[in-house]
Amino acid sequence: MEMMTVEQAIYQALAEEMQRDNRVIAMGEGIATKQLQLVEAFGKERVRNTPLAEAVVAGTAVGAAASGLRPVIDMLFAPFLSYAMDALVNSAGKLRQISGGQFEFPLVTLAMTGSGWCVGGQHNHNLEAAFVHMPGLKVLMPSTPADFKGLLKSAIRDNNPVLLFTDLGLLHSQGEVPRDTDYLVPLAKAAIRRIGTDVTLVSYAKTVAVCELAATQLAEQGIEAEVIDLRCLKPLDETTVLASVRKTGRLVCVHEASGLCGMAAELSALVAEKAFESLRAPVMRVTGADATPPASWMLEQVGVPSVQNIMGAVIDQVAIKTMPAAYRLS
Amino acid sequence: MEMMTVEQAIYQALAEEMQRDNRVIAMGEGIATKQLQLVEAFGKERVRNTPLAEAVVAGTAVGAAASGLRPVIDMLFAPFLSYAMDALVNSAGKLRQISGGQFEFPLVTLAMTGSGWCVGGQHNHNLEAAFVHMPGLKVLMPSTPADFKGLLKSAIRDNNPVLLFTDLGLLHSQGEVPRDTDYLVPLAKAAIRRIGTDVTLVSYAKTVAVCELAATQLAEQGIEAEVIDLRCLKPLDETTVLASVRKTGRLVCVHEASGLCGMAAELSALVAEKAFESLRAPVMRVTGADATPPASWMLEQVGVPSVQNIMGAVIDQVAIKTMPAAYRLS
Amino acid sequence: MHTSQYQMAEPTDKSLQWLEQMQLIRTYELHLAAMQSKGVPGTCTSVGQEACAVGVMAALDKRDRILTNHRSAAHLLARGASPGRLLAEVLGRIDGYCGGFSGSLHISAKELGVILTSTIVGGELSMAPGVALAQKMGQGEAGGIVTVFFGDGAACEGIFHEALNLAVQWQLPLLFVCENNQWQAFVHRLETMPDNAIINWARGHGLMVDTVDGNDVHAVFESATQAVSAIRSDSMPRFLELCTYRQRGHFEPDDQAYVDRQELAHWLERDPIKRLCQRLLQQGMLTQQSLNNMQQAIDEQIQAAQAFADASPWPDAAMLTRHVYA
Amino acid sequence: MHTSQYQMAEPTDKSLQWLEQMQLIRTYELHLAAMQSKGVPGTCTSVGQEACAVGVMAALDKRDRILTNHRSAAHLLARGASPGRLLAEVLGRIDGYCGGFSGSLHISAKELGVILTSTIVGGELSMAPGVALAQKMGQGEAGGIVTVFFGDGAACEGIFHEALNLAVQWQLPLLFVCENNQWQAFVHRLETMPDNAIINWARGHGLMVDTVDGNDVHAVFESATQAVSAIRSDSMPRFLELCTYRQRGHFEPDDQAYVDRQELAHWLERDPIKRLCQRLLQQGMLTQQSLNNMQQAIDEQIQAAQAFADASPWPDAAMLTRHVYA
Ligand SMILES: Cc1ncc(C[n+]2csc(CCOP(=O)(O)OP(=O)(O)O)c2C)c(N)n1
Ligand SMILES: Cc1ncc(C[n+]2csc(CCOP(=O)(O)OP(=O)(O)O)c2C)c(N)n1
Ligand SMILES: [Mg+2]
Ligand SMILES: [Mg+2]
Repeated sequence: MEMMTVEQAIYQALAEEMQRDNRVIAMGEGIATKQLQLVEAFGKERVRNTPLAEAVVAGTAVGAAASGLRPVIDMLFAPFLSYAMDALVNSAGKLRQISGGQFEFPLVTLAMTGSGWCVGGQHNHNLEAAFVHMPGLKVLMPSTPADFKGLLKSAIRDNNPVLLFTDLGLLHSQGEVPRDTDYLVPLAKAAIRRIGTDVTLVSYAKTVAVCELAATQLAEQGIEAEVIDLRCLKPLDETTVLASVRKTGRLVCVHEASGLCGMAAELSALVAEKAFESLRAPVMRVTGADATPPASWMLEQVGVPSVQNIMGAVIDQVAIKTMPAAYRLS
Repeated sequence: MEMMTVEQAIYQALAEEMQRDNRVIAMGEGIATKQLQLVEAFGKERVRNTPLAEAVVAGTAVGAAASGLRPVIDMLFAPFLSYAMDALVNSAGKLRQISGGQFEFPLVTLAMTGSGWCVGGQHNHNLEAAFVHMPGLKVLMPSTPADFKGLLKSAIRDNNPVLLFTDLGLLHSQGEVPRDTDYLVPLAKAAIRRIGTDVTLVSYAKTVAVCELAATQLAEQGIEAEVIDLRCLKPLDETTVLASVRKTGRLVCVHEASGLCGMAAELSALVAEKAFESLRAPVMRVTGADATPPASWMLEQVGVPSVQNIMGAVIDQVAIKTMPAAYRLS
Repeated sequence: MHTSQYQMAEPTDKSLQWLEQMQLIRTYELHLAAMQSKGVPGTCTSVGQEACAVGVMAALDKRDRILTNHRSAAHLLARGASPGRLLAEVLGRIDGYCGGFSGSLHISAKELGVILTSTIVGGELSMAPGVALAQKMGQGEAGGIVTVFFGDGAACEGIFHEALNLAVQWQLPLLFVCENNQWQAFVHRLETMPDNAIINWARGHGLMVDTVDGNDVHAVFESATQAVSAIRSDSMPRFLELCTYRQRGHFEPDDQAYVDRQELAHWLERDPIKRLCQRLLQQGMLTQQSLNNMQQAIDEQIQAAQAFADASPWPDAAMLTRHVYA
Repeated sequence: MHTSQYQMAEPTDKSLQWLEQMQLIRTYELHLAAMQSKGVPGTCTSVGQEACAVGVMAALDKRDRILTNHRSAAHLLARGASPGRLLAEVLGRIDGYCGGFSGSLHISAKELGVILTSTIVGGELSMAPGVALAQKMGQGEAGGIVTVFFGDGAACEGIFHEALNLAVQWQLPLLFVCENNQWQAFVHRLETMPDNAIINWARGHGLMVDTVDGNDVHAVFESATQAVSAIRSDSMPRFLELCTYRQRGHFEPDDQAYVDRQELAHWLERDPIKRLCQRLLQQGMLTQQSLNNMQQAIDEQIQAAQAFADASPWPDAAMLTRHVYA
């Protein structure tokens, strides 16, 4: 184990995979300037600065992936993906199926998002759910340096297009990371961060820690919250979520992205379909507003899920006395 | 009233609004070729063919909207919006809030999508939920010629960016349309297409008719389904949906788009949050697969929600005997 | 405008083979257009543009890879695709090149080197540099190059410039082939760009460019051969504009009501097959009889192809979610 | 390279006024950079590019509208923005031009005609033709034109070409101003495009173009004035490339470790403020004393601005969902 930041874990994973497999290449606006150690180790052919042209950078990655390379592209901030949508959604996500399985797209797209840097809504926009909605893609949004390393390595070895979103607020956060160059965290496997019996909190990225804090304070009030860190939003680890809700009977979904058609909606619908009979209370969502993320520090602070919001939702749930109709009927 | 197709209703609405307000302009690849009557009535300055350059066409509409015009742009097929994401999402959707309210964006974007034409996944991709997830936009997806007319007219008069999706399967379908040049269907108001007491079917676009068929057949089995046509997906008419579910106690959400983080997920989550106590059974989703829409006629047919799927979901729901945990607790 | 200096230097068999390919393409496309009335899904035909496909493909090797777009049948057939498997694909049957999932608009045939076809205008341009990069980095067959076909409309998309700039900057072995057929769906080229825009735009990127009579298969072959061998030797991209004409509508069925009759007549005069036939007849390489025989064989081939496609089963419902992931 | 022929023809007061504006911009930017250590959010400064903003703005009227990007402070200040309101915006306070919602990266000030600022590189280019179209169709002030500022990096985005082509095709009263400051965040221009690429690309679109020494305010003014009056008279777009240099890092704080010291030194020699001062001192239009006085007044203005911004309240939480819809 080694202490490092999320940023360091990302580049350690990338360096290890580039070492292991010379088909792995890295491209991005400034990646060869900022990651000099990669350039030194692997040369300018495999670590490429690009023009400001996200559409062709992503498209090039798609074409290269289908042709035997394994590109990792750094798209900087998530809203810049708006220029890369055709390449990612229409090409990488669809052309395997459209071609009847003729191509594979081993391609990883990195992008940053989230509050904490006061950069405003054209740099900070949590778009993960929009990509979860698109066919053929996988979507990661880890919360710890170790997971960033292990998931990114798995993503690079995966033969499908994977998006990995880095929550800005986590970029410089520290944690223990295994030194193992084969340390892989499997895709589609959630992590239970805290075991509890009364309510399940499901989250990912920066707000996992907020849920853990809320859980600690709830424990003081005698409410034991289970905290699940999805890490991988697609494919979704339904098993872990459903097992927890079947145990606790209550679900609160937490994320910074807008709620409308977001991951929390998906989780709520999943549980309503598959674990309805376990529910003791309405599923609640604690999410960002259906609005543009603000730059102002003060607004950024109040706009994201807080310990108070989460606790409030849980306490409301636990207090609910209304009997569902299913009871009245029986 | 006048019988006309959805396509005719769209262009009648556009013509009436262009007549009424000379700030309304229309742009698109081929619109001036195909809608000769518009060119004749309003001239080539207001009805513009564009180069194949969706990014700048949408951006131009955004810039023009902020500067006093009221553009309507025809982007042809929904997947082509992938080139217009920056203009629509980062500019039209966000710049009002980012600027502290300095600008308005009265702008309508037309796009077609949906099965029925065997055009495959790069022409047929139901993207409405992705736009519902984005701040500052409004999203329409009507099912009848009258609604196309009335909603498009409202959209053109609205001071916000509105996307109107036309389900390909409806383009040539006929219906009665009011002649009134002030016939407006309000945004954010769902339509109840059939009244029922046992289950609520919520849908929009082409699958509304499928729900109505299913409801007819369910009635023969003694199950009275209420059918709600959302028409406007954002802002969502929560009141109508919740009132219906509070009455029926059961909800089945139906759409052709993928389920993951789709509108059905949002509706399920909404009801789980706000009408949980009314639910007699799990909320069910009948949606397209998390996969690329196929071109093959046969696959297209089996890939979309059918009367059988919908009836199956309802019958399963009605049959459910498992008591929710809330019952066991009390 | 580069006009062919070709007189008699070409070996007979090549010219005849090209004629046969062009006839096959035309016959296939007209067959599909005629099938519209029988409920076959609409298609974008390449009638009038056969010389572009055949001339460029003749300059390429088996080891080369090709990207194309919605108007791909000519490219596929010129590359040796089976008309039966193409028709099966258009009809959505399992024996199609993509198992029926693609339909006509985005047919790839990896076995023929025709890969990553996209019907998003400009999609092929976005991916082509990546294929060429993989080639350059040792992933393709040794010495191979990459060719991307696209239209004059695609040249209006920003991705055109992004791809050109990247190819130049990264010195990619990539041949850009713009089939300027004067039309961009329902809009004429002159309504969307200045005259000569495409070649001027390409030139602005500082690579070697050529404008060629796209209705003269020999001219196309000659220019493409030069470009291809230059790319093979220095791994730098090249750009060809092939001036041609879309003789039928954008997407069948299409009444072409919006098409200027004079312009159409002008281009029909310059029909690539007619011109090639005339040349070969004049030169005595072809007789009316051998031409008739050729056409008859092709007609039979298309009939057989249709029978093959009709006999091919529909895909199973399970295909809806097959191949979502690798 | 267009070098200014300006000798003494300009009225004294204009040159001095420009100097003052350039000094104000620089002082404001250096103040912000210094504030980094005090926790002020990072910014993209325009240090070294002051002559571009001041020279072009001097050629424009109040009725004209301007679009800009992430590096906008110079444009805003040259257009008369209040340093206090700008600082308040950067600090996220309600007296900022956007009520604190924007922060530094996308400040619009409609009252000054600076509209639709986007920090998505190329976003301003996508919207500018629409503003110009509205102008042309009678929605702006009579006779007004539109100017869009963007960087050399933005010229690599496809939208650059789409915007140029549309402006040419639709004959829009739009002035494209590319501030080629040699850098695209952490990548040097020469790593992403051929030398002279920008002007060649623009020329390919067939509009009138000029390349100007962007560190010479008189040269910029002269060229911009010509372009603006031409646009006013024929409503056709024009293109200017202003060659300049980003003297500080991309986004404060930035140690510029990746910057070639010789290149930086070369451009510091050609600093636009230094050159203007020298010229004015030589010509006797300025004395060291008056320069000191000017600087002192500006320092006081910035101090007052900071005090104003500090005193401005934080926005209320309700603003999170205000202005989502009109
Ligand atoms: C991004 C995008 N916009 C629009 C379309 C609809 N469309 C399909 S082909 C076509 C015309 C393309 O013109 P060109 O590139 O010249 O190719 P051609 O059809 O003439 O071969 C259009 C507008 C599309 N498929 N993709
Ligand atoms: C689409 C997009 N890609 C990347 C960025 C990140 N970014 C912000 S400014 C910048 C450099 C832009 O270079 P240029 O256009 O030359 O403007 P300059 O910063 O030099 O003024 C980059 C890469 C962005 N904001 N938007
Ligand atoms: Mg064309
Ligand atoms: Mg720059």
